[in-house]
Amino acid sequence: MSADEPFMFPPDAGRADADALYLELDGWEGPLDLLLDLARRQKVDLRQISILALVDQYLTYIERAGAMKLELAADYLVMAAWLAYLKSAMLLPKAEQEDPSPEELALRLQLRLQRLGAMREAAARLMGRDRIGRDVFLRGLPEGLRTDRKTVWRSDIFSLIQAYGQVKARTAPRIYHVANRPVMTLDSALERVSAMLGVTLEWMEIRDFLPPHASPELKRSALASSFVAALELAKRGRAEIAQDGAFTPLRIRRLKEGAAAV
Amino acid sequence: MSDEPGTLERAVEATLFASEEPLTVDALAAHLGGIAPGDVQDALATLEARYRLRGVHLVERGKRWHFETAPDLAHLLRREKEQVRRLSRAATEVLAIIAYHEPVSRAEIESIRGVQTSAGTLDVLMEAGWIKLAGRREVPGRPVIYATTPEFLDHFGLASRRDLPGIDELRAAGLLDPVDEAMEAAMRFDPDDADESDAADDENLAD
Amino acid sequence: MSDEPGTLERAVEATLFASEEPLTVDALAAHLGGIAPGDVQDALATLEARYRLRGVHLVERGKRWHFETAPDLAHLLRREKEQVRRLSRAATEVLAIIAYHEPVSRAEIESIRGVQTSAGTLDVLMEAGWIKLAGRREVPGRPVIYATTPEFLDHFGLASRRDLPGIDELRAAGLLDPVDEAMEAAMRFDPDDADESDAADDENLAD
Repeated sequence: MSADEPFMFPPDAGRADADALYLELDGWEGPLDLLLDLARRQKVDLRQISILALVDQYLTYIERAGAMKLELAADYLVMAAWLAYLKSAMLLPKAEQEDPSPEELALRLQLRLQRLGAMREAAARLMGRDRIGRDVFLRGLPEGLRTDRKTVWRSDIFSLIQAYGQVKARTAPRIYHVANRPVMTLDSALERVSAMLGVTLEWMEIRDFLPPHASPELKRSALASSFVAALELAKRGRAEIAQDGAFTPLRIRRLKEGAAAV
Repeated sequence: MSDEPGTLERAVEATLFASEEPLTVDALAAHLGGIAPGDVQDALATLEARYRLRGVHLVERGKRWHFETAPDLAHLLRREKEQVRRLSRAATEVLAIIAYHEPVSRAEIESIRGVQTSAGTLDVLMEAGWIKLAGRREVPGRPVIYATTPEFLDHFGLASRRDLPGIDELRAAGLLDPVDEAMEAAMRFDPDDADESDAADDENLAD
Repeated sequence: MSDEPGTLERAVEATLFASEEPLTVDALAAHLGGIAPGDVQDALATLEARYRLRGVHLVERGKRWHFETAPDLAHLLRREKEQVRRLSRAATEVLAIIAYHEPVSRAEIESIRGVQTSAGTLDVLMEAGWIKLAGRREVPGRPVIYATTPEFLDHFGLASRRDLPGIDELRAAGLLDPVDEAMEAAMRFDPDDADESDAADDENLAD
C-alpha cells in the first residue's frame, strides 16, 4: 500500500471488507492523517475542501469502525467529538455562534491539513531522490586516508640539569639545625628561686629573682619559669606568695620550717 | 582524458577517490599539505566538469565533496540486497518536517502531524545519522530541537537545504509557517473572500 | 574528459568504481546483463587509456580490474602529522638520572628519585630516542639497564656525557639548594608516577 494511493474505502461504498479496513487502521497514526486522506479523495485543492463534507466522511468512518468493534484510539474519538461539535456549530444560525466561530475552527483545520499534506508530498519527493546506496553509489573499495600522528619530544639542557639538581637536593641526607632559643627551664628557675629565698625572710618581688642582665626574651621566659617555681615552692610549703591586687607586683617570702602555707 | 590534468587536480582526484568520507575544501587543502583553499576550489571545479559526462560524478553535498556513480546508471548497480534502510511512513514524514522546518522541536513536529511521535521514530533517524540534536529552544520548558546533518544532504543528493524539493514554493505559500501565524494572517482578511481567488489567498498565507 | 564516453564505457566505469572487489571481464559482462566479453574488454582498454594520466588508474591484477590511486600519489594516502610536546618534569628527572648514572636499572632510578617510575615514562624517553636498552645487570633478577643515545647528546647540545655539570658545579649554581618550591613539588603526590596506565601517563607527560 503506497502512501500516495487513496487507501481509504469510499465512505458510502460497501466494497471494502473488514480485513481491508483493519489493515488501513493499522497503518494509520491519527485523525489528521485520516482526515487528510479523506480530504484528498475529494480530489480538490486542500484550500477548497468542504470541511462539512470532510466531517461527514470522518464521522461515517468512525461509525463504521466502531460498528466493527475495533479498538479506536482516543485520538480518533476526541477528533470525532470535536468534528461533531464543529459540524453542529456550522449548521447553526450565525447569530448563536460562540467565539471562536466555526469558520475559524474550520479554517484552522484546513490550514493544518494543508501543512500536513505539504509535508507528506515533500517526504515522498525526498524519498524519490537519487539516494546513496540505492540510486547512486560510493566507491566500493576506498583506500582510505590515514593520518599518523607522531610526537616529537622537546626538552633542553637547563631543564635536564635542573631536574637532576632537584632530585639530588630532594634525596640528600638532611641535617636539622635547631636555633638556640633564650629560655630559662623550670628546673633552673626552681633552683634559682630556692637559693635566693634561702638568704632572707623578707618579702621579695618576683622580678628581683630574674637575671639582671638578661635579654628581653630571656626575661620573659625567666618570669614565667620563676612564677611556676614560686607556685611549686608554695605547694611544697617552703614559700608563701602574696599580691595586693590584680596586676600588682607579686611578692614571695620564705616560710619558716613547719609553718603552714597561706 | 585528452588534455593532461594539473598536479593539484590529480592530487584532489586521488584524495577524494581514496577517502572513506566526503571532504570539505578545507579538509582537502589541509590533507594536501596546506594548499590554498581557493586553488583546491578551482581544482574541484575542473574535476567536476571533467567527470560530468562520465559514469562517475564529482558532487558537492553540504559543502563536502565526493565521487559517486552517475544517477542514470542506477539500474545497473542496484544491489540484490537493498542497502538503504526502509523508513516507515511516520519516519519519512518526521524527516521531511525536520528538514523543511529545522530546527524544530518534537512538539512542533507533532502539531504538524496531528499525532504523537514515538521516541523510536526519532531514534531511527538519529541512528541513520540524518538528524541530530541542535540544542534547545529558549522557551518555557526549553525543549530539545532537531536539525538535519550533512549526512542527510549526502544521502539524498542535496547540495544544501535550499535544494530540498519545492522548499521555495512551500515557503512562498506560507506552508512552512506555523498554523497560528497563518491563522492570524488569514483572519486579517475575510476568509470567505480569500477563498474566491487563489492568488489572493496565496499572498495572504505567505506571511 | 573532453570526448563523450560510450554507454558501455560509462557502465563499466561506474560498476568498477562501486564494486567492493576487483572484477574479472566475465563478471563485468555478466553484471552488465550479458554484454559480450570482447566489448567489455574494449571498454576496459579505452578506460585504462583515459585514466592513464589521472590521479586514479584503472589497473588489472590477476585478470581482475579495479581503480587505484596513481602510484606517484600513494604518499597522499598516508600523512604524518608531527606534534611537538614538552617533556614532563617526571620524565626529565628520569632522563637526567639515566644521563648521570648510566647504565642504570629502573630500580636504581627509583631509589635515586625516591619515587616509583611508571613504565610509560621510560617508554616516552625511548620513543623520543633519547634512551636505549643497554643490556642487563648481572645481579639476581638480571634487570634491564638503560643508557642515553647519541640523539640525546645531540638534542641537548652535549659533545659527550662528560659535559654534564658535576655535583659541585650544580651546587655552585644553586641547583642543589632545597628550594621551597622544589621541595613542595617533590613532596606532593606525583600523578605521573602513581598512574601505571600508559595512556594516562602520556597525558600527564605532556606538561
